[in-house]
Amino acid sequence: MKTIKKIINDPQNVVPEAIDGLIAASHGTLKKIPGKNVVVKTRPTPNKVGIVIGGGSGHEPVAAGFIGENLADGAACGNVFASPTPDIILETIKAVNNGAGVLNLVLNYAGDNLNFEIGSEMAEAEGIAVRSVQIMDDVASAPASRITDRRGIAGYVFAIKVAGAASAMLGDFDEIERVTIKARDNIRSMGVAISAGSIPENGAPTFELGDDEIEIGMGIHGEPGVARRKLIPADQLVTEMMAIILADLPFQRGDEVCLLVNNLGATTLMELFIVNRRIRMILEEKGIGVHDTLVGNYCTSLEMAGFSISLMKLDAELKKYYDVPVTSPALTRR
Amino acid sequence: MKTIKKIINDPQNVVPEAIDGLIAASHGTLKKIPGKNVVVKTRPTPNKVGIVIGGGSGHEPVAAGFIGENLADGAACGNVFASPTPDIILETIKAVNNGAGVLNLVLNYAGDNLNFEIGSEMAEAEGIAVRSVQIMDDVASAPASRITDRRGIAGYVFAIKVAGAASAMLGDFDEIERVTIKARDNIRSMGVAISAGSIPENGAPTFELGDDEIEIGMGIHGEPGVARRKLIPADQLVTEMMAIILADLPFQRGDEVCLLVNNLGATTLMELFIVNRRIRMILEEKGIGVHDTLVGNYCTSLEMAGFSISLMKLDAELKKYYDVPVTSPALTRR
Amino acid sequence: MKKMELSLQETKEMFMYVAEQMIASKELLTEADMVIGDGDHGIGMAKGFTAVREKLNGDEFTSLDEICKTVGFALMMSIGGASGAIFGTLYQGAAKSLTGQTTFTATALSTMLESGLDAVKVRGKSKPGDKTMVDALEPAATASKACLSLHLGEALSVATEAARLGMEKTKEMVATMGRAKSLGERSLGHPDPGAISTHLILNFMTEYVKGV
Amino acid sequence: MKKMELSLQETKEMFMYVAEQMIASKELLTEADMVIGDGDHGIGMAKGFTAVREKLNGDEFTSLDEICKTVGFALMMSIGGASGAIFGTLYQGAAKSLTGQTTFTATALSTMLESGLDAVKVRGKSKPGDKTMVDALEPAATASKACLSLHLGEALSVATEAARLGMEKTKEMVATMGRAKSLGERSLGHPDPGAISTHLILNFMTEYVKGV
Ligand SMILES: Nc1ncnc2c1ncn2[C@@H]1O[C@H](COP(=O)(O)OP(=O)(O)O)[C@@H](O)[C@H]1O
Ligand SMILES: Nc1ncnc2c1ncn2[C@@H]1O[C@H](COP(=O)(O)OP(=O)(O)O)[C@@H](O)[C@H]1O
Ligand SMILES: [Mg+2]
Ligand SMILES: [Mg+2]
Ligand SMILES: [Mg+2]
Ligand SMILES: [Mg+2]
Repeated sequence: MKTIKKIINDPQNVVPEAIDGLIAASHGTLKKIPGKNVVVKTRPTPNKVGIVIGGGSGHEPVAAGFIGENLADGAACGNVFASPTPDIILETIKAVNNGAGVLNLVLNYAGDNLNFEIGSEMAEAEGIAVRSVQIMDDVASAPASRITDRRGIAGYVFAIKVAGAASAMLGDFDEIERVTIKARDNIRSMGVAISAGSIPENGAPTFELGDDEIEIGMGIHGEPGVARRKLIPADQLVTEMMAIILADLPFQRGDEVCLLVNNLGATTLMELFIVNRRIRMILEEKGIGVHDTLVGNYCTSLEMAGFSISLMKLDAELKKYYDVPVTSPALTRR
Repeated sequence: MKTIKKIINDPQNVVPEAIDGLIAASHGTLKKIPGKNVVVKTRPTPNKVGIVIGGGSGHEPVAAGFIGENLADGAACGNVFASPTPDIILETIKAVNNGAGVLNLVLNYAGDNLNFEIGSEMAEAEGIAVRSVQIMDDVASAPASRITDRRGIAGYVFAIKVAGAASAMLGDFDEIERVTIKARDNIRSMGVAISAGSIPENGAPTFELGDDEIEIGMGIHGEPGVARRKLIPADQLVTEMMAIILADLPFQRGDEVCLLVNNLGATTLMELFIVNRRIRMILEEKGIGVHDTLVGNYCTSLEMAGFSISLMKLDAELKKYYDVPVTSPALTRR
Repeated sequence: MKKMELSLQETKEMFMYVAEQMIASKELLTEADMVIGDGDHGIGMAKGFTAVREKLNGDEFTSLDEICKTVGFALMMSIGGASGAIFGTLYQGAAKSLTGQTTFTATALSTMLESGLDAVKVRGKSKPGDKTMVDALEPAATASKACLSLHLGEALSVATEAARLGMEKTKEMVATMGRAKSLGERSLGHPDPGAISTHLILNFMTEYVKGV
Repeated sequence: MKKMELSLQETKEMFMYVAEQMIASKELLTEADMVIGDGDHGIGMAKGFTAVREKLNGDEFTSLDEICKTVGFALMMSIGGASGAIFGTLYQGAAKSLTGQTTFTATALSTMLESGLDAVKVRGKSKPGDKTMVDALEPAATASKACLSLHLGEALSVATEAARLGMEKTKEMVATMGRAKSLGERSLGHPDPGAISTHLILNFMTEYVKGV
């Protein structure tokens, strides 16, 4: 088993050290709860429903990179590809609660669900109002009939953006939750991978692919997708992916969407732009408008080579929240 | 020779297709000159000295990603790792010229220098005032005594940011050139790599490194650096790199700098943050303040695994221009 | 050597022994999770039982439920991932029904497995056949109910064998819970990593008791 | 077959032949540039001479300088990188001193190499010993001056051999120009890719003339 090289110190310490580095790069806007892998805003907004994000590490800049103005308020960070433990989640909820309660955005994995559930129960026992919305955008992970079995992947970023804005603009917890769920229900994503990343503590690739193979529907932890195939030209690949994504919601002529072409890690921006080119050709053909496009490293899978496509269908309400300017380490948008 | 997988169509078309994808993602702010690999602003600023950037492709988001408000006005894009040809440079200069002349920011490579020189001469023959500033920030590429032999690498981004702001705020070409040269002279960078990228048209890695080796001082085209060594812990590596960078200008106690921790491609953001953590410890110890930090994919080398560190020493004037808000596909900063 | 029961101190030592052995099983569990999950189960269990060892070592206990609570809390707050919550819940659930007890008997074993299983099912919303650790835990709990009059070592042997058979059966199941579920059919033929851990834990308890 | 000179049409055909052969040398040049540069010299030359072939094919010419200008422009506007500018300049420089000439003789060859060399040195700020194509071109130009009275094929043979020796000598030089310069000492022992191309171009010209 070939060990993949990393620029790290002790593999056991990658998460807290990376958090230190993120905090340092935030120039005073973010801070860490001492001794815990919890990142929160330095200057919280009073009386706002707090938005907590988080999950396993290794998806940088998700999650902590999206803490900022009109985005999330805090992130509970687990070890690489492992959900945070309930005590970390509890600490995050407590730190983010300004009296108005806390909304967790949770990627829909067994580990994250379970730990967020336990952490939230602990917070509720301390008198904090806590709710959770599960993100389940990966169309490759289960059929539409079992939508609650679907994994959460890069579409998370859109959900964070809408929830962050809604929590900043709306006072009512029910309303914030409703808007967040509406965003969640309008996001669809799918990824592919051509080579694996490796967990620092393991050192070995999380999966093996042949020299000419591609995994269609790959998840952000290397979970297998719908098919393993021979690599095909980008245009053909994107056409196949878009057919699956568009049919799922379904997205229809006249719809307007936000588009995220997300790097799973090691893919070049050049390739992502080639992918974006084809996506836009297809959307144009289908009569689907694109309101905004993000291209780059948003929800990675360590140094996996591959990408995912996420679409969020907008209505006037979602657009209003999506368009709110944001500032954070990973996303600044005016 | 193992072919590296890419998500592309015809390897001959990667550059124009990637440009199409970038333009599509810009939502009307950028456009392409038909038939040429030239990207310019859709709405140019009248009477402003135009800032032209460019060079070989494969360093995305450099160059075209930095066209935008208070940044560059146009980019001349070559093939992968090959400088643009004089006709492309000429077209870019002509498109960007609004009557006040054009300043080229050129990475200091034989090919870029020669082609920009020829392209500029052609533009001058058409009556356009053209000047060029060479970026030569890579301390690993030549000793300080032969500073004009040094390669330009990720520090380019700082030069673009200062030049863009200066061209927006100053009318006088001499002054804009002076400020840009001042920025250039205060930037120092150095990179390391642990694995190679591959040029789409070749398919093979641009260099070979042993399973436990690191190249110290690696350039952005895979040019060898100062030493090839066994991989060491991140903290030790950063300490060695910073010693070389800091001694070069030299940066001194009381200085204030901008810091860029740049991904050469396939390195995880987690690793970059671990690197940033150590950089900040060192700078703190040396009494050097950090005004702003960028961490991420700014000037890549296809899917090379590795990173570079760039520092720009600020004075009041450089800080003023650096702090001007910018909007572009690759960098939005308020 | 036949022992009817363990003292509090011996029970603590038993969990210390289990912790050591689980830490030593890291590779085996990693490989099992590589095949049908995300490959972190070994890391998680090793991390969890390292925390268990530390917590048990540092504390004095006056009842079985305190020991179980400590084990459960240590697992839950150190592993992360599904198994932290699930195995943590197992011991925390067990603790609830052992309040104040000071000797670990075949009856206590059965109580522990039963109420641990109940807690896991509630927390995990999992049922037998989902290809999880429940498929090893439930047969062990059921078997232990028939062993109340046996020596502790014998009861543990029976429960361990039941867990092993349950774990083996997970090979024939298609995952529907946890990360392995996205594998669907591809998980066929491979045992569930959490079921392997469940069998191993019981097996190491048996080894300790037989060796006393 | 001995030929004193080439007609315009034959000169064009000669460059067409050179273009074909340079395109076919892609791998060899790529490998040379892999060792001491960035590995794109083969791609660049293949691209450049593909453009040359296209441009030559599509046009009628009335003098040598038109042919040279076309070759130079095609190289310069298609390759990118140092070699596009340098080899483009070589032919554009050559064109300047061949104005109006209609036959390619040993004298024209010498004129072409001389004034091409001068242009390259000005543009590239390079001198012999810098480990560039100049180290192959300068000896070829010098040698050609002694061959004015020879048949074109013989003159080309001499110039080609001089270029080859110059190219071989670049192995002993440390690069100071271009991307290879950051290699410093590591470039020792390997020939300069642009010098290889210079020798190849002359060699293919010779092959064409000898084969006519
Ligand atoms: N809902 C659940 N109920 C019971 N056991 C579960 C559940 N979800 C997961 N598990 C168990 O957890 C194991 C996986 O643990 P681990 O690999 O450590 O966590 P993760 O799945 O988060 O990577 C599975 O093999 C399964 O036995
Ligand atoms: N200043 C110069 N003068 C003369 N020749 C040069 C100069 N710079 C580079 N060359 C030639 O160009 C060759 C490199 O060409 P190529 O690999 O195509 O371009 P690049 O160096 O931009 O990758 C070198 O081998 C050298 O012979
Ligand atoms: Mg996991
Ligand atoms: Mg080159
Ligand atoms: Mg797992
Ligand atoms: Mg080259």
